[in-house]
Amino acid sequence: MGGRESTMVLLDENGIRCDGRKIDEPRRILIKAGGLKNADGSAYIEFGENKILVGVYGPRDVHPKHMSNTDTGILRVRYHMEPFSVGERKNPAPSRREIEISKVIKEALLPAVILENFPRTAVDVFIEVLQADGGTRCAALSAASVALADAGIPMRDMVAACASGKAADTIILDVNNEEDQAGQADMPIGYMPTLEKITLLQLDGVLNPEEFKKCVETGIHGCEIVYDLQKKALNEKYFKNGGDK
Amino acid sequence: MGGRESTMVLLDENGIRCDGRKIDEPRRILIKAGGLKNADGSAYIEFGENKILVGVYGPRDVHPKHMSNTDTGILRVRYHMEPFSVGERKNPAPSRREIEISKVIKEALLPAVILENFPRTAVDVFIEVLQADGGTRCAALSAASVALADAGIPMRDMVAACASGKAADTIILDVNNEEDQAGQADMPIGYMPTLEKITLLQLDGVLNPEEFKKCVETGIHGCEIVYDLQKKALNEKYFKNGGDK
Amino acid sequence: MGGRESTMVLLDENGIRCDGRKIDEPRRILIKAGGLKNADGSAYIEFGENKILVGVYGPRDVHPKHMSNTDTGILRVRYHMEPFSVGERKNPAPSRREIEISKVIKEALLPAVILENFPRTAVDVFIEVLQADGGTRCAALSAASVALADAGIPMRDMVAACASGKAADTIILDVNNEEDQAGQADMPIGYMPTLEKITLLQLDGVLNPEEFKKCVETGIHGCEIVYDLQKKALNEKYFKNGGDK
Amino acid sequence: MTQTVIDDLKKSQILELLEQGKRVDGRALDEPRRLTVEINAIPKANGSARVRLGDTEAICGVKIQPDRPFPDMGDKGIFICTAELLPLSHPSVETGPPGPDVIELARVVDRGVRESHMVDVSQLVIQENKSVVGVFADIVVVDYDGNLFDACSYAATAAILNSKLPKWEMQDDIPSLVDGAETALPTTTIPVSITMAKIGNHIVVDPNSDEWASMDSRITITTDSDGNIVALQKGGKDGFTLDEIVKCGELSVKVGAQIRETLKRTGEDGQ
Amino acid sequence: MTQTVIDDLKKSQILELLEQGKRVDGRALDEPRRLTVEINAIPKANGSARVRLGDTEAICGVKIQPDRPFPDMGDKGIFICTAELLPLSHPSVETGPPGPDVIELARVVDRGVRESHMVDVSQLVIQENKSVVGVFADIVVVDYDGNLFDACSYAATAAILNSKLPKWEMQDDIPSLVDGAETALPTTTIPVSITMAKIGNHIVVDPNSDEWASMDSRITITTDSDGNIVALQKGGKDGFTLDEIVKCGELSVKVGAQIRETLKRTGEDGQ
Amino acid sequence: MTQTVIDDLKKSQILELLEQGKRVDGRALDEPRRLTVEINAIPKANGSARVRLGDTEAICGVKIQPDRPFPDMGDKGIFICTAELLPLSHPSVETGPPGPDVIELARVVDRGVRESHMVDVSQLVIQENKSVVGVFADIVVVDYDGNLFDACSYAATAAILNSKLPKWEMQDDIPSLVDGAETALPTTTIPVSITMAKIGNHIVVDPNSDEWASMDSRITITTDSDGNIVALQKGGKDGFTLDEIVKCGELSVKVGAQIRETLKRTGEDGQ
Repeated sequence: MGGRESTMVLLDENGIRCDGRKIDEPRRILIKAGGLKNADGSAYIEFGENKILVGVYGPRDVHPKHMSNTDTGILRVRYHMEPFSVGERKNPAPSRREIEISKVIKEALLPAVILENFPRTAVDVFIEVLQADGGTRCAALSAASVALADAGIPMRDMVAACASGKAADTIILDVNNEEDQAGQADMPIGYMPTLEKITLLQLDGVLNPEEFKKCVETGIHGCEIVYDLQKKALNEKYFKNGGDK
Repeated sequence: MGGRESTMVLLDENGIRCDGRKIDEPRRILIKAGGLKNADGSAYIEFGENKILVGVYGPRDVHPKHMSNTDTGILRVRYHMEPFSVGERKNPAPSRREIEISKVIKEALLPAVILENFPRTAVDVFIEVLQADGGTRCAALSAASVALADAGIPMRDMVAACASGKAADTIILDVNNEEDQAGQADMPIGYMPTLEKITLLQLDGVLNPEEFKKCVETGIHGCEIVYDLQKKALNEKYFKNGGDK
Repeated sequence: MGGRESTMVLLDENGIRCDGRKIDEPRRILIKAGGLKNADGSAYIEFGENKILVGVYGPRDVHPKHMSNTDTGILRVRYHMEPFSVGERKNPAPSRREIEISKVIKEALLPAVILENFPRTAVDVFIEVLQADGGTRCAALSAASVALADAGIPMRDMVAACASGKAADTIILDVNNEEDQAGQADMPIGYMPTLEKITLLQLDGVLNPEEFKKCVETGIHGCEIVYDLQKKALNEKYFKNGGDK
Repeated sequence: MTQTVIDDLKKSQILELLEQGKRVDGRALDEPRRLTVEINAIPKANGSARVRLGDTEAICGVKIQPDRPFPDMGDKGIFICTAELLPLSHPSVETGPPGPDVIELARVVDRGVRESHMVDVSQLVIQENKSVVGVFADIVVVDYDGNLFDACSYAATAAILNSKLPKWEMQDDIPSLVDGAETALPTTTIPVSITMAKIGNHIVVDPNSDEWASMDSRITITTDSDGNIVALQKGGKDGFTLDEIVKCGELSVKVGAQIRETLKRTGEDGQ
Repeated sequence: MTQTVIDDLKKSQILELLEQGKRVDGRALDEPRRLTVEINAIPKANGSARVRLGDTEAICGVKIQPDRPFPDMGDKGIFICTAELLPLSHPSVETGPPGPDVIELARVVDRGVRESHMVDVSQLVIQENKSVVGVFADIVVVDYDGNLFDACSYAATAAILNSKLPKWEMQDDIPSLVDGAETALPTTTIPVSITMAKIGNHIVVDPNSDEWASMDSRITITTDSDGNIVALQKGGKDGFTLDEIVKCGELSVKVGAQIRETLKRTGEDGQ
Repeated sequence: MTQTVIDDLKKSQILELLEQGKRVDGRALDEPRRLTVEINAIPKANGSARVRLGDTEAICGVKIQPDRPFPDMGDKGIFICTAELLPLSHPSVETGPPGPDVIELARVVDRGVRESHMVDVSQLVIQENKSVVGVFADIVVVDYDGNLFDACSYAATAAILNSKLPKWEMQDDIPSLVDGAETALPTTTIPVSITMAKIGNHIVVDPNSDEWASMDSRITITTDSDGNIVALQKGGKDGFTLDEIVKCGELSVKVGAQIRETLKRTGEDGQ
């Protein structure tokens, strides 16, 4: 939470949020499987004003070799923001924030991907944030799952992700940028709906134990909405359009 | 072109330039083959106020090995400016400009050097700009050719280099620092006079198509002047002085 | 010498220094062998207000392998200051000063350690300056010797270290931070008392030849005091307490 | 690090014990290791603490100095917390720039303290928009036996609780130190992070290095003095069920309260 | 990259076709690939374009913000153009600091736009010597099929043509945004770069990735709206004759005019 | 570098000769190699010198420009000396950031000049606390035959002795160059560093590259014009006895006086 005081009304008397949504309503979500020519798998997501492109390569040889694992394939994730993706132009060097998010997303995907049959190889997930608007890590994780599926990587389940949070003393779904800046809590969640497992969970903000539980439940609800859209995107590419990549 | 307006008269009514030269006259050029004790080959050039030292090592083993090529020798070039070589002290870290010029000079030398008989090895060309005065890349390229010859690297031809350009609406030979800053175009050219091949060509500035052609021709003329001095320098070392290195 | 003028009285009429010491009196010294659980050997020193922790690993395999030596073990030393160890918070990146001191301490330890029987391996000495107060390199070197002995590395002798210097036109022992800043000379000395060999010697300041000799002798005297405390520390760990690590 | 045969054996043994409700070092599943705190270990710093959690040891030194405010944050001081794994702390630690693990460590510790609003940055303004006080809590790990998150967090919290705030006044547009006007660094709460590992289906509090190497996933939850949850970070290669998360939340409040008592006592001793 | 057996075979095939005046993808030698431009692909940027040249795809986002002028350049705004090859664009792209190829790419694209004086930096002064407007055109390549020079250049040009310039006024010595006072970013010309590869003795316009891997040398020539040549860069391991250079100059004017029409249309649509 | 068989043979030969009081190149043990100094080798710099010590060659260029003073040092100008080993100087030199050897070289040369107070920084103030003159003596090594410490030190000293100091005056709070008001850079003494190698039990002055590769330890001692010792650095894998140190001190005064004469002459010629 940025801790900036704000005069913005985050929730009006009718339970309507600053961007017109209800408290349990996610922003507009568009997911597309495929799209890139060279990548083995790819996906594009628009999640509110977030625009994120993900490309997947692998399983492929690892260089340098000593970073490979003789027992299993490894997953590598890079989360990267374009200089023009944020309000003030971002310095092109990778920030500590980007390195941490890369790791958190990797560990959110690890429970889903099955790499045991690909020893000595790596699957590389490259996440490119073209435009950021609060909640990039969830949008990125959701798109990464679709891109991994598009690349034909075997998976136990897909990871769907959505943030919940607290603003105006209310637990809300899918925190937007204003709510993240001026609100009371932001909790990104990654979830495998079929396996019922939370694979990404972070929290910045202040929640009492009841709010905490409600916040996790609200986020899971959002993940289930996203999950349907992920499946629809893959469906559209592989079945509606006859399966051409 | 720096785009700085200037009150300097670049060309007077008699066709004389700000440093007293005629439009098709290069600056004072001094080339010396050899000079360094440890390097396998070396050369020193003074081109106007430019002072550049070049040392060549190789063909020699490549470290790390995976950068070598099993089919042919490789050429590596480093163009580097000393902190004291320019007006304001240069930061010692390699600039993007130096990295680009290194690449451009490498690709200007590649058509000349014959490395096919030296697989798995590298020839290293180290260019040190001791004093810069406009046109360093051409002076450096000319000296590098001599240093390569001095090192006994087989070559199809030598690459001679000189810039042409435009100032006061006139195509001129060998743009100096003032003309580069205040002039209208700068076109460095590298040329193999015997093989009649242009191996380096860049342009910053504005030229119409006729001026463009004239500019290239003017530059080639300059290269031919430099070529004679390159041969003279090698001659002096290897024949006049009895061939001792 | 920082060259800062100072109104501080470095030596009063009774030959007493700004911190109450006599001219040939070192600061309070506390040395402890061992202390760290994971390190193969360790030591802790308090030397005046300096607080330094040293951990030793090895002999152990060297990565990358090409840095190892097939004839002998190698010694690697890293001298590192914590951000909170100095007056103004230190930037965490290693400074050129730290790199130089690492090298100087390494070369001060090399005459003492016997690595010939451990080809292809490295002994790593990690020096952590927790609090600095002038004379860290001497304190660090003294502690490193004890940590090496604690790790069971064979040694010809231990290196003891202490600085001498000049302040108020007098040769003094164990220059403190104020005397280093405002004084006339600082001469860190590392010495193997049994082998009578000086293994570290530096000087910043101005000494005439007689002062120079006296300064070295004074420093050696300090090293002998430190040497006794080093042996006492090892004694305490290995004999008084029954030899448990 | 690749799982070795030894690690696999160790994990089997740890799991087997956990099935019987036991841990390798005899602790209860919700029992943290012994915590010892030495305050003012670095007297020249504005505050400091040397913390031992079992055999994991971390030192935090707090430096307080005038700084420029961040843009648009001219009415607030600066608080920054860093963490570094010193190479003497474990044979596998390499020198050089920090890797993702250490970057995550530093950021999680920083967020835990920051999100609790422990340091009252609104009281750290020398002149609005011009000069503020910067509080830098730098942590180094000197011995490793698992669970760095909590050891570093406790080191930072203890050091902050015992920090003295110098006073500066603007003079000729430059912040100038006012001698003898030191006060306690203003704090509002005591954040406590509790890290739990999931090994098989078991949740253990404060995993030691063997448990750390054997865990499937982990979660670090920070609570404040009011029993609120203020920060959380999940990690590791597996996930948690909703029930497990709720249980971890409860554990973090309960165990956190015990740890908070220990940390609070150092503050009272120190001041 | 080392030439592989496959590459050698491909090159033979490409050369054989060229001897018959044909290209692998059926284009005429002086025919660029299909260019599609999506403007305002990044609505939060001040200008943006997503460009597809054949199967090479690049996105440019323009950020416009107050900045300090360069020393001795207090009467001019700042224009900087960067280019980055994203690792998802091709399996061979590595993360990490840019290598010489990418540095050359960025500098050549930057010079093409800069030397044409497309962006009128003299109109980008907020207060002389104190505060100016900085225009940053950052380009990322998301899919690779050869000829990045032109794809990146078109992305930058299209994004600039469609950029809105906010207005700032000095207030208390700080540039302050004036709401609702946006205008089009002032431009003077439309630079177009044309890259040509020499394969054997043949010159082809807009080489795709197979042609790129097979070429002996290349040349990138940028022309402005008046048909002047404003920037040029030769590359590759072979040279050009004078006649070839002159021919490339002519091609760059001719083909550049076609491309300019496409780019100009995006500007008119966008504004 | 690993000692090779050739190096071992060379060392035996060098030692054998030393037992007879001789050196490989015929010099006496306390005899430095021939020193030649070309001043103003870089006319556009404010001062410069190209120095050859035997076959070791170094160039120093001095740049003098306005700078901000260091904090708390507002009444003094800045003097910084750097050294770089160019890759053309020896086949083993690698490009990239400097290693510990080169960092030590630069720092030892810098300290030698700095501790002698050669450059009178108190005369390099444009406006106290605001603007001072920075003197940057950057040294590059272009040919290597051992003993870089002394070659670099002599290059710096000769360049400084022959440097011209421009004059600046504050105008509108910015230092502005006063044309035609150049003076000699104010210096107070001529520091001379003498490097000695210990090979076996023999001390030799100014070791060449073969002696450098064979030495057990080394010492660099800098003296000033008054015969004082002002800086010292021991290096290498062995130690010195007290007697050896005292002897090295005496040698540094004696041989230093000879070298000082040579350097002084360049100053007189130059000015």
